[in-house]
Amino acid sequence: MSPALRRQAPLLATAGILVILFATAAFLYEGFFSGRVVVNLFSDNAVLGIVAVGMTLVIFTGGIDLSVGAVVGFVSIFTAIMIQRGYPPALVAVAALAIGGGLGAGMGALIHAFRLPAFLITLAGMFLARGGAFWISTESVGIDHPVANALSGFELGLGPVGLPTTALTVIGVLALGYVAAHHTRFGRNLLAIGGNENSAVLMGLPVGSAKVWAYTINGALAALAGLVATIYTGSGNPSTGLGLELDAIAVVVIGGTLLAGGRGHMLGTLLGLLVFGTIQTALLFDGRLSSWWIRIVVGLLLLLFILLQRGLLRGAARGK
Amino acid sequence: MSKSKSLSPVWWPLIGLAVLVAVNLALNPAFLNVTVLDGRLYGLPIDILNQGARGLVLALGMTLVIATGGVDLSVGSVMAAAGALAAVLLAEGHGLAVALTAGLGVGLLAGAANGLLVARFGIQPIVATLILMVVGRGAAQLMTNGEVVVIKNDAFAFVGNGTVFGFPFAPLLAIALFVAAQLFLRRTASGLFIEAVGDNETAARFAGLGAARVKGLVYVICGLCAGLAGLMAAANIRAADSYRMGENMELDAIFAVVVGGTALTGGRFLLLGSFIGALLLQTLTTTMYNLGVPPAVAPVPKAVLILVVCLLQSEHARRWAVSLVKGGKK
Amino acid sequence: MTAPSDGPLLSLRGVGKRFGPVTALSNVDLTVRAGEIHALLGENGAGKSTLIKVLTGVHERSEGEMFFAGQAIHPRSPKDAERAGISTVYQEVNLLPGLSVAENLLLGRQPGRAGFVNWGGVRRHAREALARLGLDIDVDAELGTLSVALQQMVAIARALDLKARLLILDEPTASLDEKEVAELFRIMRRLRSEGMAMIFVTHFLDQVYAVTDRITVLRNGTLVGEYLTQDLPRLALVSKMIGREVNDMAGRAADLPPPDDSAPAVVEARGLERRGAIQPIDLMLRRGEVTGLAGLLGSGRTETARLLFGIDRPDGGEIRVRGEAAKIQSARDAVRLGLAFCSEDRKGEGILPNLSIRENLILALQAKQGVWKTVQRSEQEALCRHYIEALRIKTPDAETPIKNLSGGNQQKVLLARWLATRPELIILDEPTRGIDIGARAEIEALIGRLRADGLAVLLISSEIEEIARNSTRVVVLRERRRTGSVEGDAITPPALMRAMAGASEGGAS
Amino acid sequence: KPLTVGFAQTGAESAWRTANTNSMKSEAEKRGINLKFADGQGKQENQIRAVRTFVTQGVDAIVLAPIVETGWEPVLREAKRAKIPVVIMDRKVQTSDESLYACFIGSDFYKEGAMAAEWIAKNAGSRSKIVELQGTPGSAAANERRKAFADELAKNPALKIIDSQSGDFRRSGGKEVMEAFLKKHGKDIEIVYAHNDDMALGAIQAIEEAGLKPGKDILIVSIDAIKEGVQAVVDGKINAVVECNPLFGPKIYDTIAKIKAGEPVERSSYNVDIVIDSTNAAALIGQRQY
Ligand SMILES: Nc1ncnc2c1ncn2[C@@H]1O[C@H](COP(=O)(O)OP(=O)(O)OP(=O)(O)O)[C@@H](O)[C@H]1O
Ligand SMILES: Nc1ncnc2c1ncn2[C@@H]1O[C@H](COP(=O)(O)OP(=O)(O)OP(=O)(O)O)[C@@H](O)[C@H]1O
Ligand SMILES: [Mg+2]
Ligand SMILES: [Mg+2]
Repeated sequence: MSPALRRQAPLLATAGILVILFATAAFLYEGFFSGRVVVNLFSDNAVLGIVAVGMTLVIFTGGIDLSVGAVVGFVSIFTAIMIQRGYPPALVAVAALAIGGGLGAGMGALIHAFRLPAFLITLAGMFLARGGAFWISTESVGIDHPVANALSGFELGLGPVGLPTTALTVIGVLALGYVAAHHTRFGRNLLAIGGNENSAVLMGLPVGSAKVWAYTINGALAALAGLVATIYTGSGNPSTGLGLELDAIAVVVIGGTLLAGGRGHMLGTLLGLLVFGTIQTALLFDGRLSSWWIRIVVGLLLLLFILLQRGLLRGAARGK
Repeated sequence: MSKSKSLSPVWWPLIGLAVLVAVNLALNPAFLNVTVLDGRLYGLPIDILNQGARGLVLALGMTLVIATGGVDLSVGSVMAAAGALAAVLLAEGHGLAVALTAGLGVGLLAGAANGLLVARFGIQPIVATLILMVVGRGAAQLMTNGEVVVIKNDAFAFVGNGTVFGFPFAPLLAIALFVAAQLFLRRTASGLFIEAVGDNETAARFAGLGAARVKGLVYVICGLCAGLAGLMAAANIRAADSYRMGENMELDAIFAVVVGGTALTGGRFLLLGSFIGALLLQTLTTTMYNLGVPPAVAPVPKAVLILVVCLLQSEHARRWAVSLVKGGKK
Repeated sequence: MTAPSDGPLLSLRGVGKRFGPVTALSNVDLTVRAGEIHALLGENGAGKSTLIKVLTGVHERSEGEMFFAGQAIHPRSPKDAERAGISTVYQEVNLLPGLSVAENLLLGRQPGRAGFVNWGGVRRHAREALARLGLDIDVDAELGTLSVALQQMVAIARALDLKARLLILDEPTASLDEKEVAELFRIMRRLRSEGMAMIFVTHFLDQVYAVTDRITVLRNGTLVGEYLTQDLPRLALVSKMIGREVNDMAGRAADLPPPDDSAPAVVEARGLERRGAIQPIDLMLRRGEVTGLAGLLGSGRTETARLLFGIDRPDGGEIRVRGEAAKIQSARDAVRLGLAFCSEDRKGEGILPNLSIRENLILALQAKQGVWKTVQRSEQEALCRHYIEALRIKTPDAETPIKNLSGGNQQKVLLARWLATRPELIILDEPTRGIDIGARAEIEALIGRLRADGLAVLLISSEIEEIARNSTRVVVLRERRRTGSVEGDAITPPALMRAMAGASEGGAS
Repeated sequence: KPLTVGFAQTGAESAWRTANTNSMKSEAEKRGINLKFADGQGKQENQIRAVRTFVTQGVDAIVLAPIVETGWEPVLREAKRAKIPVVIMDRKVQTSDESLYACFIGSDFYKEGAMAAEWIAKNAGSRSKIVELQGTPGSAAANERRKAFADELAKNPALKIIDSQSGDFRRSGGKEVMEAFLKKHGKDIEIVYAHNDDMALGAIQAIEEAGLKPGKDILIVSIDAIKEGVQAVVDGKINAVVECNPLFGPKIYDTIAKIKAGEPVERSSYNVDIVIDSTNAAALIGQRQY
C-alpha cells in the first residue's frame, strides 16, 4: 500500500463498515433502502452534524468543548423568545451566532492565555449556557413567524426526494468544514497544534490565534445548530441538546479523529455521523426492542463497529 | 527563598472550599453546626460528607484512570448496574454477602471490559468507556425491568446510612479507601508506574513496564470503585433507581479530579486534590439547596466556582493578576 | 546577496537567562557576521540551546540586548524571529509525527492563495526541498514512520527552505551519518558563499574544523571567548570547553581484548527476522565483548535492536538467552531476562518529561523488580547521587523534572537508568548522541568497564570511529541484511566504511 | 393484515413511565397489533426522528407522548401529508392547526398540581409552611405541577412556600434536598409538596433520619400514586398522593380503532385522576398494578 493510501486507511475502513451496516439494515428492514431514509439521516442528525464539525476542529487542537449542547439549548430558547417579542428573525439569528461565537472566543482565550484545562472551562461554559437558557424560560416556546415557517417548510426538490433546510445546512457546513480543515492553512495549523503545541510554536505557527478561532468557530457553529434545531421543530426549548456534546465527541472519535489531537479527518466526522444515524434509524425500523434493549444493542453495535474498524486497520498495517 | 517551590496545587481547591464555607457561614451562621441526635452526629457538614461519599469513591478510581491519560465515562452506568443487581438479589431473598459481592463483581467486570478495550485493543478511552456507559445503563434497567427496586435489608442499608460511634459509615469508608490507596500507591512503586504510563507510555514500555497491564488495572480499580459507589447509592436511599442512579456522576468525578490538580493529559496525580475536589463539589450542591438558588439557574454558581478555582490554579492567571495590580498602582 | 556593508549581522550583548533559581545564562556576548559559519560550543548544559531559544523568542531573556541587521530585536515568539529572517533547527526534532513529510516541511507557509492550501504545490515544493538535500523520501509518508535521522533531515530541509539571513542549527548532525553530514556541509558551504550567516552547534570536533570559521565557547552559562577556528587547536578548544585537560580520543581503546569465541553468549539470535524490517540475521552477543552494529542510515540497526528487546515481534527465528530458548514478547520480558536497551529516540522512547530525574532513573530497575519489591527511597537517592556524580549529570538536584535538563544530560540519566538494572546485555543505540566530548570519553570508558566486568554490549552508532574504538567485533548491516562482520584488529574505520558501503566484503562471516 | 402502530415514548425515566409503556405493549399484544416502539431517551430530537421514521415506514397510526408542548408542527404536518393519524398521549401539544393530530388522550399535570394544593388547603389545619420538591427543571410535569400549585396557593394566603428546590424527580434528589431543608428551616417545615412519589419517598428517609415522623410532624403530599407511594399512604407516612394514571393502552387502541373505522372521536379526553389519602388508600392498594 502506498503511504498516501495508508494514511487514508482509517477512513476507508470506516466507510467500508458503514456500507456493510447500511446494507445489512436494508436487507433486514423493508423500505430502509430509500432516498428518504438517506435524506432523513441528514435532516434528523443536522444539529448533531453541525456541532460535530465544530467539535472536530477543536479536537484537532487537542482541546474539547463540552458547552456545545447547552449553547444549542440557549440559542433555541433565545431565538424563540426574541422572535415572539417581535424582533426580526435575521437580527435574532445574527445575535445568536454572535453570542455563540463570543462564548467560544471567551473560553478559547481563557484556555490559551492562562493555560487552563479545556475540559473544565467548557464545562463552566456548559453550566453558564444551560443556566442562562432556563433563566430565559423553563418551558418550550412555539414560534409562529412567516420567515421561520418558510424556512422550516422549505425543501430543495431532488427528483423523488426533497432536501429540507436542515439537511441543506448540515451538508453545507460539512463541506465548508472539510475545506477549512484540509484545504486551508488555518485547518492545518489546528492539526499541528494538536500534534504538539510546543513544536507548533517552534515552527512559528500562530498558535494562540488559531486556538481561539477554533473555539470561536465551534461556538458559532453550536449557535447555528441551535438555530437549525429551532427551525427543525418550529419552537424554542431550553433543554434541547442535553448530552449532545458527548454524542458529538463520539461521532468525531468514531470517525477516526484522535481525541488527543493532531490526527483526524473531517470526512471521518461525516462517516461517524452516518454510522450513528444509521444505527439509530435501523433500531427505529425494527421497533421491537424495549428501552433497555435499545441501549444495550446500540452499545454493542458501536462496539462491533469499533472492533471491526480496529481489526481492519491492524490487518492493513500488518500487510503493508 | 526559592520561589520555584510554589504552593502545592492542592491548596487551590482547598482555598475554593474555604471560600465556599465562608460564604455559607456568612449567610447562615449555623452552617457548620453539628449536634448529636439519637446517638448520631447530625448537621449539614455530616450531610455533605454522607452525600459526598459516593463522589469521593468515584473520584478515587477516576484519578488513577486519568493519571494514565485515560478517562472513564461509564462509572455512572456501572453504579446503576451494580446497585440494581444488588437490589434485585436482595429482593429475591439473597443475603447481604451475595448482594455486596455481586455489586462489586459488576464493577470488576465492567472495569475489566473497559481495560480490555483500552489497553488490549488500543481503543480511545472515551469511546471504549462510552460503550459501557450506554450498555451499562441498559443492563441496569433490564435487571430491574425499568422499575425502582426497593431494598428492605437493614444490614445492606448500613453501607449507605449506617453510623460507627455516631459517625456516618459511608464517608468513613471513603476516607479509609483514600488513605489505603495513598499508602499503597506511594509506598509501593504502583504510583510511579501509573504516572510513568501517563507521562510517556512508549518510554514506560521501553523501560520494561507492562504498560498495558497498568492501564488495564486502573480501569478495573475504577470499575470496582464505581461498583462500590453504586452499592452506597442504593443503600443510601434503600432503593435502586436504574434510570437515574449515577446520572452525570462521571462528569462530577472528572470534575473533582481535574479541579484537584490532576491533568487530563495524564502523568502526575494528586489523590488528596481529588478528595478535596469531590468535597468541594458536594459542598457546592448543598450550598445551593441551603441558599435557595432557584433550580433553573443552579448551574451558574457551579460555573463560577469552576472558573475561580481554575484561575487560582493557573500560574499564568496569577502572574497576570499580579501584573494588573502592580500596573494599577503606578 | 550581501549584508549591510559593515557591522555584524547579529550581535548579542550581556544576555542572561534565569529559570527560577537556575541561572542558565549570564552576561553572554555573541557576534555573528554575514557569510560565516559560527560554531557555538560547550559542554552539556553549558547553555547553548538556551541561548538559541532566547535569540528566537522561545524564552524571554532576563537581561541583555540583541541586535540583528543593525536593529535591536525583541522577539516574543519563533514567529517573530522567522519574520526577521532567522531560521532555526532546534535540538530535539520539533516536527509533527502525525502529519505527512510534505506538510511538516511547509506548515505555516504552504503555497496557495488567500489562506487556502494548494496540495499539488505543497508536494512539488516539498519534493524539491528534499531533493536539494539529496534525499529521496516519499513526501506523503507520515513523518512518524521515519527514523530519527530522516526526521532530522526533514527538519533541516524545512529550515533551509525559509530563505533566511541567519540559519541556526542546534546539533543537527547528532543523529546523521557521514553521508548526510557531508551533504549538509556541502549545502552549508554553498549558503555561506551566498552570504548567509549560520550558527552551528555540535559536539563533534571534526565537524567544527571541517566547516566553521569562528567559534564561541560557553561554559556554565558564561562566555569563555570567541576564536577563529583556524587559530584554535583541538586540545585547546577542548580544555576551553570543559575547563580541564582531556586526552583527545584516537585509535582503539588500549585494553581491548581479542575476540574470544569461547566466551559464553548472553544472547544469541538465529535467523531472527521481521518482514519489512530486517532479513534473517544471526547474532552472538558474548560476555566481555562489545559487538558493534555498523551500517548506514536505515540499514536496520535499530530494528534489529528492537527485535532483540521484544519491542517488535519477529516473524521468524529464535532468541536464546544464556543458552536457553527465550520468549521475549515485550520489553518487560527482556528487562527481566537481564537485557537493557537505551533507545536512540530520547524524547519519544526515553524520558518521562514531567517526572523527576530520580523517578526516571529508577524506573527500569523498579520495573525489573516489580511493584511489590519497592526500591527504598534511601536506595533511590543513593543511586541518584552515585550516577549524578559518576556521569557528571548537571542538575540542581535529583527532584528536578528531567525535561528541564539539557539534552545531553537527559541522555546521561537514561544511561544511568539502564546501568542501575545491572544488566547482562546492554544495547546502546547511539549512546553518545548529543553528548559533549568530555562526557563522551567518560561513556566510552564506561563501555570499556562494562565489558571488563563481563557484560555483553551491543553498540550501535553512526559514528564509525566510535564503533571502531570500542568494539571487539563488528557486524555490518546493509539494506536490512547482515552483509559481513569484522573482528579484532581488522576493525578500522576505512574497513568498516568499505563494508558498509558494499565496496567489498570486509572479513569473513 | 394486522394494524401497525408506531409509538414514540419519551423514555424510561420513571416507574410511572415504565408502567405506561408496559400498558401500551401488553395491550397491543393482546389485540394482535404490531407495535413499533421508540424510546426518546428524554430528548425531543429523538422523538421527532422516531415519528419521521414511522412516517417513512408507512405505519397505520402513530402514538406520540410528547416530552415538551411545542415544536411538533413540522413533523405532524409530515404525518398528515402521509395521511397517518396521530394520537397525542399523556400531555398536550401546541399547534396552530388543530387538524394536525387526531385527538389527545392524557393526564392533566396542571390539574394534579391543583388537586394537591386543594387537598392541603382542606386538610392542613393550622399548618401553613410548605417546602416544595420540584421535578427536573424544564420538564413539563415539573412546570405544570409547580404552576398549578402556586396558582392555587394564591387563593389561600394562609399557606406559603418557604423553600423550593429541584430533586430532579429522583429519590436521592428528594432525600438530599430534604436533608438540606431540614438543616436550614428546622421545625419550621410543616408540609412537603413533592412533584412525584420518588422524591417524597426520599424525603421521608431524610425526615426519619432527622428524628421526625413523616406524615405526623410533617404533612407530605405528592403526585403519581405508584404502588410504593400508596403503600406509604397506607402506612401513614405520606398523607395524600394525587393519582396520575399511566395505563393508557386500552383507551388508546380503542380510539385508534375508531379512527380507522372512520368513526368520530373525542378531541381531547383525560384519564380520571383521584386523590388517594388515608380514607381510601387501604381499599385501593390491592389493585395497584405498578
Ligand atoms: N525550562 C528550564 N527550566 C529550568 N532549567 C532549565 C530549563 N531549560 C534549560 N535549563 C537549564 O539550563 C542549562 C542550560 O541548558 P541548555 O539546554 O541550554 O544546554 P546545552 O548547552 O544546549 O546542552 P546540550 O549540549 O546538552 O544540549 C541546563 O543546566 C538546564 O538544566
Ligand atoms: N531512505 C529511507 N526512506 C524512507 N524510510 C526510511 C529510509 N531509511 C530508513 N527509513 C525508515 O526509517 C526507519 C528506521 O530504520 P532503522 O531503524 O532500521 O535504521 P537504522 O539503521 O537504525 O538507522 P538510524 O538508527 O541511523 O536511524 C525504518 O522504519 C525505515 O522504514
Ligand atoms: Mg542543547
Ligand atoms: Mg537507529
